Amino acid sequence: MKLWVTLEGRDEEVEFQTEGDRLWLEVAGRRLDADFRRLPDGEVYSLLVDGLSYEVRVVQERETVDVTLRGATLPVEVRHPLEKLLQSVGRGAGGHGGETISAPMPGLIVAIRVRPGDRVAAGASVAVIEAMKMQNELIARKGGVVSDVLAAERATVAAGQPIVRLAPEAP
Amino acid sequence: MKLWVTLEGRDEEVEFQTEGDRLWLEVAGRRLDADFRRLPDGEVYSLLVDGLSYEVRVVQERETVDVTLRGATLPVEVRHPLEKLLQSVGRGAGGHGGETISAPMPGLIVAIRVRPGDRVAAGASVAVIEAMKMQNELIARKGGVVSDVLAAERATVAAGQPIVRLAPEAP
Amino acid sequence: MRIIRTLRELDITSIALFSEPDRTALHVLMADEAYPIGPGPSRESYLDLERVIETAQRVRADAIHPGYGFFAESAAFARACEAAGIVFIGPAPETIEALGDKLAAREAARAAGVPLVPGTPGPVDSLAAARAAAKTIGYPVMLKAAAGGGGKGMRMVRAARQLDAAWTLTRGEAAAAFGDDRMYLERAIERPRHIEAQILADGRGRVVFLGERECSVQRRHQKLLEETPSPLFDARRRAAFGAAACRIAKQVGYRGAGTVEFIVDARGAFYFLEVNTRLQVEHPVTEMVTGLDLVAEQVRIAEGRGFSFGARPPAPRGWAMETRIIAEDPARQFMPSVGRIERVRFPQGPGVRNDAGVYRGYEIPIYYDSLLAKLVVWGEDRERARKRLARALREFVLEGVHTNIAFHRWLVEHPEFAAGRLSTGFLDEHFTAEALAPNREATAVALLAAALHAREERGRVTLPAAANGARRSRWSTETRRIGRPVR
Amino acid sequence: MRIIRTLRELDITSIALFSEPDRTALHVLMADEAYPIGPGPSRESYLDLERVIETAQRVRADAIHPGYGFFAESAAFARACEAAGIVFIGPAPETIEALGDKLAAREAARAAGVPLVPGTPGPVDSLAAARAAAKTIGYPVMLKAAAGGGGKGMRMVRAARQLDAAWTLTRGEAAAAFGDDRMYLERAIERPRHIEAQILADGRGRVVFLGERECSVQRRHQKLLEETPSPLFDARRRAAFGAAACRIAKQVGYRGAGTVEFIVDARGAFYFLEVNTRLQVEHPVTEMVTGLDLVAEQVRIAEGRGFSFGARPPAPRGWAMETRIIAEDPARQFMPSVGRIERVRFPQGPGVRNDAGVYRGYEIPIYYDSLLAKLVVWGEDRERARKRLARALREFVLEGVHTNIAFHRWLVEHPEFAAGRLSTGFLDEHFTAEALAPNREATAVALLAAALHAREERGRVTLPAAANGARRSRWSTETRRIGRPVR
Repeated sequence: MKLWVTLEGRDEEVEFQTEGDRLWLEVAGRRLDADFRRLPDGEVYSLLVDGLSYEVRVVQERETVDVTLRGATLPVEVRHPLEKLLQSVGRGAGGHGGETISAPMPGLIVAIRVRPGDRVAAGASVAVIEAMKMQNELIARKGGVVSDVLAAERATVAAGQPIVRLAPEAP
Repeated sequence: MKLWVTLEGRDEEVEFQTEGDRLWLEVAGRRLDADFRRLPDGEVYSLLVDGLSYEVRVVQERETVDVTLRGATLPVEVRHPLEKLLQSVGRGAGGHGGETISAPMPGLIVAIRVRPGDRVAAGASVAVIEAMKMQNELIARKGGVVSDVLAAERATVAAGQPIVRLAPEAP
Repeated sequence: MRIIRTLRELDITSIALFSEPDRTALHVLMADEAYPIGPGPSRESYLDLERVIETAQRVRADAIHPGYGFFAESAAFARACEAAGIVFIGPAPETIEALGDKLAAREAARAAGVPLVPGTPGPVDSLAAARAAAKTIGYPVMLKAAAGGGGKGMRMVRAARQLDAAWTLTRGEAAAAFGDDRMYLERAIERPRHIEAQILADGRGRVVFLGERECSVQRRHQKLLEETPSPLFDARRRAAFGAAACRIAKQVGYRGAGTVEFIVDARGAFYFLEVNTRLQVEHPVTEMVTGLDLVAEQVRIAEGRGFSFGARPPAPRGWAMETRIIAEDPARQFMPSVGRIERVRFPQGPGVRNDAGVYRGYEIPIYYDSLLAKLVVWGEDRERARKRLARALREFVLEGVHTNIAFHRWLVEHPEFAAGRLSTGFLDEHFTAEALAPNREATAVALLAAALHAREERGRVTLPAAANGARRSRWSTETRRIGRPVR
Repeated sequence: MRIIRTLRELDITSIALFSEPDRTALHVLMADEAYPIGPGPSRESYLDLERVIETAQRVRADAIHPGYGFFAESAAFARACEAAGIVFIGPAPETIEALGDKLAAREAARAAGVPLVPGTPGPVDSLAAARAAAKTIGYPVMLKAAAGGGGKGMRMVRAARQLDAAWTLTRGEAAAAFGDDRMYLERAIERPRHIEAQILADGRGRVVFLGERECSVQRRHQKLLEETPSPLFDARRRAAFGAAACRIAKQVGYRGAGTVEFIVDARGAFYFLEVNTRLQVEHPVTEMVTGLDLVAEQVRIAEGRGFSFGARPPAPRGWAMETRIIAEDPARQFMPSVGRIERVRFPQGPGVRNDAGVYRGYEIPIYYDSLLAKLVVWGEDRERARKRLARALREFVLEGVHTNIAFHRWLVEHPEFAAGRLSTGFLDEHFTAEALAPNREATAVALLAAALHAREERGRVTLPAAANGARRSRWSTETRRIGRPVR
């Protein structure tokens, strides 16, 4: 699996494989071999990277993943190569790219109405969020093809957190 | 609301009311006034009982509620007056009473097929439990009218934990 | 909490008063009894004098320990307690009043023969008078506008030849800024250190000195790390320092625990600043080396039972340091951080004391300060205490909000800190946000964790997420309007 | 963990070896490096000598600290380390071997002039000989079958007139039970106490005594609470005790930290039992009063650098107590409790050290012992230490499994414990499960909480629980057969 990560303003392509509890990662020509376990105490992993022991907490924030390691928090942006591509196309074509539908407020996702690959018309609802005891439909402005569903049902999301990404329909 | 509680082998009738964060309880002629808050740290309540501060953890075990208070755990049995009645009828009539359908193994309740008041035929399924990657139907042996649904969908249950109680159908 | 612990060891019932948002605070959970005194804002609860006293009377409190903040240095509160027949655990109201007035406090110090920063007694009215005064005080001097404050309207003058120009300049600035060009002079303390004396007075004339605390590492007058003893003092200097602090306390007839603060120059000369008539946040370092429980001593004194020790206090042993763990983000100008504590695992092992006010799931109220924990360590000597502190900071897990843990790690590993070369300008001199930039190893591990997380999350959301349930009325996300209520 | 903390303070890289179920144990999370050495059962991992040594060599370990268990007292392991060029942090293999043999250890004690429980050197062959021996030893005596053990085949004889009957009886029983009627005599120690000496030997002939630990409160030979100093000893007795322990260590050329165990009678007379050639679980009480880090001393000695202190060790200060927090249910015959730790909040504040091996969410492996935490407190004197321990136990939150916290609370509040009247029979004499029965107040609060919970739960489950999804094949719950796999 390939991913693009951005940390401290630098883009890196990361290639990784997992098998059970083991993970291999290649980044900037360096190869890391890790044993990982999710601890039952939250979104926390124990990593043994070539024998070195790390405990990291990983929290999804709006556009980034916040990684807390030894008392310091590093925001990392992670994208699929496809998204990366779409983003550069989008940039090149002056906003002609996809659409990201984000949570307008902190709340609970009570329904996701689409799945990846679905075609969505402009004005259609893609998800329902509940906050302060009210339910709200999240609407696609331009429409397109669902490239990513970024939140699960029953997930609590922060204001501005992306919920569904749409790619432009193929011409 | 009235409840029957059994602690250390002694039965007590408890009457209580709640209003927001306040709770009034009458037990054995004694009246307690408490302010309660559920702490975000598990199934834990902070109680201020007439000003005295207690922190209690409450966990549903098979037939009892385990209350942990200052490092000691007390098992308490709690029943509705109806159940209490049914139980004594059942005892009186030599097992002619209701039926309790319990979890045969620890697992996850993936479906509850009945709701209180439903009539259930002998041999019908009342719930589905998943354990060790297998799904199992929980079957009513004698049938009856659902008096209590004691577990929620997606709940993890222990072996022997009662899931559904049936009262005998009115003659 | 600190106080509840001691009261429990003394078999005294502890009663906490709390504001609405503090209902689930640790001191409410831990107290024997707890009673509400109003909503979040301090002035409607903790600083509502009448309500606090009325509640204390209603619940039949015998005494009140005012803690570190709020009414801890309020003469009016001490007086109200007295009037209500409740013991105030602290000095007499008159003492609090006298020491709360800076000028009166300076007067007391002068009368007790304790040095103040040398300077002109009042404004000087001519350049010639300024020259003479500067010569008496000794260069470098600070030229200060009488109306100035907060770092404005002052200039350091290193040598006599700079005085003329500085006089004209600073006076002009003062006239423009404050409409008042009166100037006075004070000796400039270069690389000043903040060192304070812990004293204990039994209220019957006995005053003892329990060692000094060096609190020089500060950010905007907020202490960050405190230690005892001070790496600057030798035995002779310490004795003189302690004697001076005790003289002030005797001068004002002090009772209870108190702190006398001094500014100290690089050679160890000390000058009186002020007296804090309460227990300080940093008192545990003194407890670590003396073995005393200062809250227990306060209670004994309030009960009229004097000190727990005989002729002299226990001799201090070893070295102690305290760091304040605060909800703030050192990478973003130490901006306060709010939120929920998602995970804690506090340091343990030999020589470590961690007094935390938070627990997992605790939501930090927006109303009060953001001190999460006090991490205190003890070691046989300064270097071993420092190493232990570094170890404990590495072990410290407190997640959900930003904290200054990584900052403290940087601080205790800094060679100048390790060498004990401290001053209140330590951070200005040595700290930049880049100091906390992740190293290559941390970066690689962060990427790995982020990629792993992305994989797990993707795995979850690409499962068929069925669209179940009936459609509800629509609202555009852009207008951010709120839909109909949930049943 | 205890060891990792010290190594980190010494800037030494810590490497943990772990078995499969310990992958998420705290020592693996906290170590600098960690490597697997096999599955759960100890003999396939922690006790697989070859694999441990091979792994240590592969990861280039310079030294191995064996901890408290497993190979800590294995001469074979110490020898294997030596052969692999790895430093074993402990005594020489020959010393471990010599002291592991009970008879050889007793011989060493005798040679060092250290008292053993007085008795006949071997079996006595007649009633007349028994009478003579009993007279020499002094009543009360224990009449013991040579082939007996585990409390069987022995009888206490309080006075000479009882000896004849006891001789006949016990001999008959022994013949019946063991087919061997040889008998010997030993002085009966009434209300025996278990007191041990912490020693430290630099391996170059210097041996120091770091104070005694009283470990009399036990349940089935499992220590539950330890303290230092012993409430039984005065200065003179302590000096004699320490000197005896040091003589044994010198006799065998001891190196490193060790514990000499004694049985002590109510008047303070002490008799050698055995030597533990490792650090004990209860070593922190010694650290609390001396300020020393015993693991750091072990490392120094292993490096050939001798003690951290000069001519004599630091004089002990104050009093320390340790309780072992164990996953067991005191209300049900101390049955071990397994499960997941659901909530923790450890005691803090002055004079408290809590070394826990668990964290929230941690699943206790079924393979190893059930020690969850060691709670250690320090106080200026015994009474203050005891009060502090009571306070810390009250503050201790550890939920999800049954623990002996409530038992320890009972123990430290017991008047006989408070008076320091201890013996290894303390629990038999004073403890009954009813001692932990909830009082009226706890009962009322438990009812209230249960009712509250029931209300919240009912509220949840009586909401319409829709029956969604297609039906699947049925299986009777009574046959307990397993249905088809989930997709």
